[in-house]
Amino acid sequence: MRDEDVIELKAPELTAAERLYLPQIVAGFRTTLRHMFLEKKKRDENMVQYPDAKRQVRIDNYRGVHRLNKDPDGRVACVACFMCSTACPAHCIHIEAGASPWPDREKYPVKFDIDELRCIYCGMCEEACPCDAIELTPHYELVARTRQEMIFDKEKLLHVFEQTKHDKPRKNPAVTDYGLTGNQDKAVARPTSQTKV
Amino acid sequence: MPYEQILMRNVGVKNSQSLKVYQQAGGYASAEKALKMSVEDLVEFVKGGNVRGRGGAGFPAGIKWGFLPKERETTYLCVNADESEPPTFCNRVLMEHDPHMMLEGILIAGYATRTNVAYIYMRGEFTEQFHIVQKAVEQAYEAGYFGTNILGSGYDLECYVHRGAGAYVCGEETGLIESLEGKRGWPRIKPPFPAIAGAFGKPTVVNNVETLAVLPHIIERGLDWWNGLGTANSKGTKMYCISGPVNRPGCYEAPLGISTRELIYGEDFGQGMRDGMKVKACSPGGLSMGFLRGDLFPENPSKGEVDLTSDYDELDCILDFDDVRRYDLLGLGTAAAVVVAEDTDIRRVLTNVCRFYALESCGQCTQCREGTAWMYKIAQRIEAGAGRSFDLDLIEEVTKNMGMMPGMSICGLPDGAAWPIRTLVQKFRAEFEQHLAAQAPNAAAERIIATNPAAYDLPVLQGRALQPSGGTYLVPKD
Amino acid sequence: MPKIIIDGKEIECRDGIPVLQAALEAGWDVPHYCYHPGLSVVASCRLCLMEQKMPHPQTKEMGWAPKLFPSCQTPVKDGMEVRFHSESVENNQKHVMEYYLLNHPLDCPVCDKAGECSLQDYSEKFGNATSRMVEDKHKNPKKDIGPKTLLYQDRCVLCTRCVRFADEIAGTGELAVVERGSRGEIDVFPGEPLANDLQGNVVDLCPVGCLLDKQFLFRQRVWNLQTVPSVSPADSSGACIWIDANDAGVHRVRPRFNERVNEWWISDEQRHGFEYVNREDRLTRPRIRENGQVRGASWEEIPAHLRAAFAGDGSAFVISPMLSNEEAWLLATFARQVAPNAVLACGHVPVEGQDRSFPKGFTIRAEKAPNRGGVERILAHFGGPQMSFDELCGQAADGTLKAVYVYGGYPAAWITPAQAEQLSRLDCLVVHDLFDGPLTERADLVLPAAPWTEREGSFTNCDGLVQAFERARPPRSGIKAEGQFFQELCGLPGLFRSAKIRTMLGESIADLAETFQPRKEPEHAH
Amino acid sequence: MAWNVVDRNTAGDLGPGISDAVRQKIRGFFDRYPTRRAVMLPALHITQEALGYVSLQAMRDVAEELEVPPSDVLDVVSFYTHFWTHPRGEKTIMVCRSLSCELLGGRELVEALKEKLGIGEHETTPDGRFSLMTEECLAACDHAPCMMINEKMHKCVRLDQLDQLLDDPDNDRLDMPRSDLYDAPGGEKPDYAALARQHGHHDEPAANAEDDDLGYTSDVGEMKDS
Repeated sequence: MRDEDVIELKAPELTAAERLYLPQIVAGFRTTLRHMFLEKKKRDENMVQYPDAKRQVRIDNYRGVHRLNKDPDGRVACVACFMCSTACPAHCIHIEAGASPWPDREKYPVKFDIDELRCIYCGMCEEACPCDAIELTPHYELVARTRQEMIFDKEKLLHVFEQTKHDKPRKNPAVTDYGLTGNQDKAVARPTSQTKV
Repeated sequence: MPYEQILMRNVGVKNSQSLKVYQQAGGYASAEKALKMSVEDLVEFVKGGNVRGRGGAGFPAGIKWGFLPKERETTYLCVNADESEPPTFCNRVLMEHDPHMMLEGILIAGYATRTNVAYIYMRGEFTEQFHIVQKAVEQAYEAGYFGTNILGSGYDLECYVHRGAGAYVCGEETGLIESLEGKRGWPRIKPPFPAIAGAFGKPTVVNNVETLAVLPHIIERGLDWWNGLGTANSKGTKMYCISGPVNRPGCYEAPLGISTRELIYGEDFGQGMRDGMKVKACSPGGLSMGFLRGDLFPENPSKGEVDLTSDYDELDCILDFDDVRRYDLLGLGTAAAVVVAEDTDIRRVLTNVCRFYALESCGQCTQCREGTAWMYKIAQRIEAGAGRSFDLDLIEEVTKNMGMMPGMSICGLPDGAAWPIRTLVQKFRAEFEQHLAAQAPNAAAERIIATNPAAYDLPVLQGRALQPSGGTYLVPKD
Repeated sequence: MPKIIIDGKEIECRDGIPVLQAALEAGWDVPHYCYHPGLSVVASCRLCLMEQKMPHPQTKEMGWAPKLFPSCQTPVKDGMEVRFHSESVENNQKHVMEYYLLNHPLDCPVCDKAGECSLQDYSEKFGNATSRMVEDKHKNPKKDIGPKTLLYQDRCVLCTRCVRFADEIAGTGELAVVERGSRGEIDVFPGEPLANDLQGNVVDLCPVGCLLDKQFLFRQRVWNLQTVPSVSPADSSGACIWIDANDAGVHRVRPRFNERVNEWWISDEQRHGFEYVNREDRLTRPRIRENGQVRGASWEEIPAHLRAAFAGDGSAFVISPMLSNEEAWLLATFARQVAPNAVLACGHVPVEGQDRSFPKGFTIRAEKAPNRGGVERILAHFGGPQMSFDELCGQAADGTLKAVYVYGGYPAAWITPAQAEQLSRLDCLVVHDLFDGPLTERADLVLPAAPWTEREGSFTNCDGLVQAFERARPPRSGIKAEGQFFQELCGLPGLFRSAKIRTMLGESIADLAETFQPRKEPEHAH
Repeated sequence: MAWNVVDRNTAGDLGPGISDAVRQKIRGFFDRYPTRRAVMLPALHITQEALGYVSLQAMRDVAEELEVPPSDVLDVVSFYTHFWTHPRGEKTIMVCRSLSCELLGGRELVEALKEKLGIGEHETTPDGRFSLMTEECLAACDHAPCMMINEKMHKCVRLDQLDQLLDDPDNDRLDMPRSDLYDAPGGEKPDYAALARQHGHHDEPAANAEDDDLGYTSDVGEMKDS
């Protein structure tokens, strides 16, 4: 760091009136107070009687609980590339990879855990996923009795997909070079010596 | 015949392959003469004749011999009879009709280079020729032209025929040496040059069949005769080949310096095109040298001046070692011309040329291995009616990177691939563009999606299928 | 030392090396695939091309030659001037990188090489983001080419490093290029798999993810690993290695350049033989036998116990060749402190067959312990009664010895039942080892040991070369690393630091004080 | 491993090996060259003459004779186009497809042959009589289009002569003194028809016979699945 980068700040000298802090308190509460006393109509419109009523969320980009998508054959679409766990700022994704049991893919997640309590729902995992296997759903009601219950494993995350796929259908990713992850022509992803060139 | 047939004097003579016929025409007299000379005198003599190699590169044979280290124990002579350059067949004619001329040349060259073992590396496709040459070698052994103490001179030379098995790249001298050593024919990096460390790590000379066949005649008739033939820098006679839809395809001997037009239309040569067609394109020196525009194009009004920027007839190109370069050709090559008639689709020519190099690339250097196969794929797509105008730019750019200058790769194959492909695309661009304009709209995009769905995601295809993309890496030189 | 000018900057370089090597050593990042200093030069990748100043053929004026030269094939010559940053050089790099990506699958997400792949790095630095090829890519099958290695032909860039390695270094020649041109592939002869004892090196040599190690396959992404320099304990050669580890354990061992021992290579047992450090059944807490009952003990009570047990006559210490110089010295110091007449014995030295040498000089040692030389040197320094381990067992059986401290630390079961039986007759048997075995069952005190990945120190190899290794992982919970424990036994304060102990040790044994540092070698597109 | 991996640890059927006479003949070439390895191409030619193709076992045998690893023989066999790694028919038709021949009908000739024989490149007819392959240039451009049947060159082949040519029993007979230097010893000859019937690659459709097929440089591709 160079000297010119350093900015020295001096505490401002306050007058007696300022030291009362009353105007600041009023200014700080202005929005709250305005809603309390003035904008009743607007308040009624915006208020939702949760949990009897629920707020509409935008399904496309609301970031609620995660799900692990399945490919058309019902297998987990994840290829265990660790991109999500690498991108995750909260370090809440734990993956163990293994050799896949299917002939057209080589790698798949043996273990895939997300600690929903550590998660900050930033959506970076979804951005990072090269095969659109991990997605955040619009479901935000997420409760459990123990911390352990809040660590979602692969089965649970796949189950979330089953539950939410009608609300938010899975995106259909393009053919990738690392195995089938969507509705593609299998010949493309399953090279043999015959389909060379 | 206005041109004296020297190398081909026995072609057409009955039993011309036999030692008897060859000897009747004065055969092996030069070898006897040469064996009486000292080695140094012989090398100097051949240097004086400026015999430029007939294999394609045109490197003077005498100078090549001069690179051999003075102190050497073993030397090998490899005869390059791996004539794989389409459409070349002059070595085949020589070996088929007059194998002893080559053998005499081997004896002279072997003596001049103090070689004791000579290998004739003959391509695998030569089957009949193999039997002829092998019989001739056996006859020569019997007559004492090979073996120990040849003609009482105290000089020993063993000569073996080694058969290849089908690889164009084995015609490159170091590829040939690798193949001779029993490996895949991957050309070697140079230095060391074969003259220093060639076959089996020993000094080696690699000479073309025709180059060797010339030697007996120079010794017989002398340097003045030889230097009196041909043009300033290109001495002697050459076996020209012409093939394609001409009236009289074949191999004809003439002094260096005839024009392409003469080769196609001359009475002694091709005798014009079949059915009076016009020439669209002509590759005058073997495929690798590049293409000339034919007389389908308008005649150049300023005769003698070469204007490569306009679409003029280029058949005036003189076939010697220098003039070809003015017409943007790589070199004289093997002086084997192939003529493309006016009714041939130029896209088909491009595909054929690209396929040849894609298939024959040895796969060692990256740009040759990947570039040739890539261009073949592009050429196929263009031929199938799914080209983009950008493809032409792309081919041009790739060829420039592959073979813009010699030395970008281990051997000359990518240069040889770049030249015909680039000259085709450059000189016949108008025709390619006509085809592109005639093809179905969006054909390119459909074809690409059909063959490679994975490519659909590429930015080039997303709404910009027919536009150039990516741009060029090569900054145009001013 | 010749001086050459690269990109206008004069550098001094070693004699007889190629320009590429000189540039890499001077800090230039020149892309290259086929070149490797340990292998012959083939100059086929055409990525390291450079411009060179040459005299003009006619005017003899020095100028940049129009053609490019492969820098891997051009030896340095005093006064030569080359450049890697020019239009034509960069053009060539861009084009060649594009060729490489034409048929290379973009399966980086599942490729184990991702993160340390030079194709990725070079593409980013020298290449272009998009491919202009829209046709189908070549597809090739994956091949199981050996018991330990997989070949993903799709990803191959045909640099032929692996083929040259098998021919030149291993001398077995299992690998070959088959077919030609763009259909070229690396392959083995069917039924003749890649199974020589150095084959793991082809995985390191491969600049892309074509050759993969089955042991490391899918195990970790490399960016999650921490790399630590170490020395292999698998044999007495002292091969330098890198240990790649993270919280989940040790995952991989790779060779570290060392011009005096292993150059760029390690053997397969050095590479793959680390798996025991991750075993779940390792000993993790001290155990003590009191009145016939075994109970867990705390580390705090052990020193006093040992002092009491070994104070008398007839005590002996077995110092294993698996221990570092520092640890051996501390243990011997402690032995002399508590019992000046105690027997010091070098532990069991496992030997398998004969030393095996490969064509270019790489040797696999028969002696499968890293530090016999160092331990013997230290024992010689301390003097006093000494005997071999076999003799010690014999004396234990006939009652001459009363208390014996045995340090094991071997990766596998090492003691014969007969020896264990002999040692079990002692009054006090202390066993410091990694795993339960015949000896720990009979021991009065069992101490859990830490493998070399969890310790630091130095080994003295079979040629007397002292080399330091660092700690890759903290000792497993419950274990006190040997250095720290022995230091406390000796009554030295503070935390164990091998360098500090090495200095102290050097005051009495000078030749063990200096460790050998191999030359720093640039990354060769590993 | 569940996903698709070609296993190279085991070999499967290696095919026939070479006879002692062939070994003897190969050894006869040793004193022509300073190294044994240089005998590779002659050895493979002789082996192919004797067996009809170069089997995996033959590659191992040749490797043993030349004192090289078998992978080096595989390397060489796959590099050159003339060596077959699976059995072929009695007569191998080699059609030129370089520019001169193509301009005068070489492409049509290949298509006609494929149709007539009902096979693709590097395949054999069910009766084991013919195998088909293409070659880049046969150096007979003055007689385009040309093709070879075994060793015999047929020049200026016209499509209407094709039937007659294929039916001619002497279509591969050379009218010249042959040298047996590269022949199998003692006229050793495989039972081509039986071999081809057994292993002929006629029943499968041409693998990826699209126009973007580079053609095989050798037929190692087929070996991959064996």
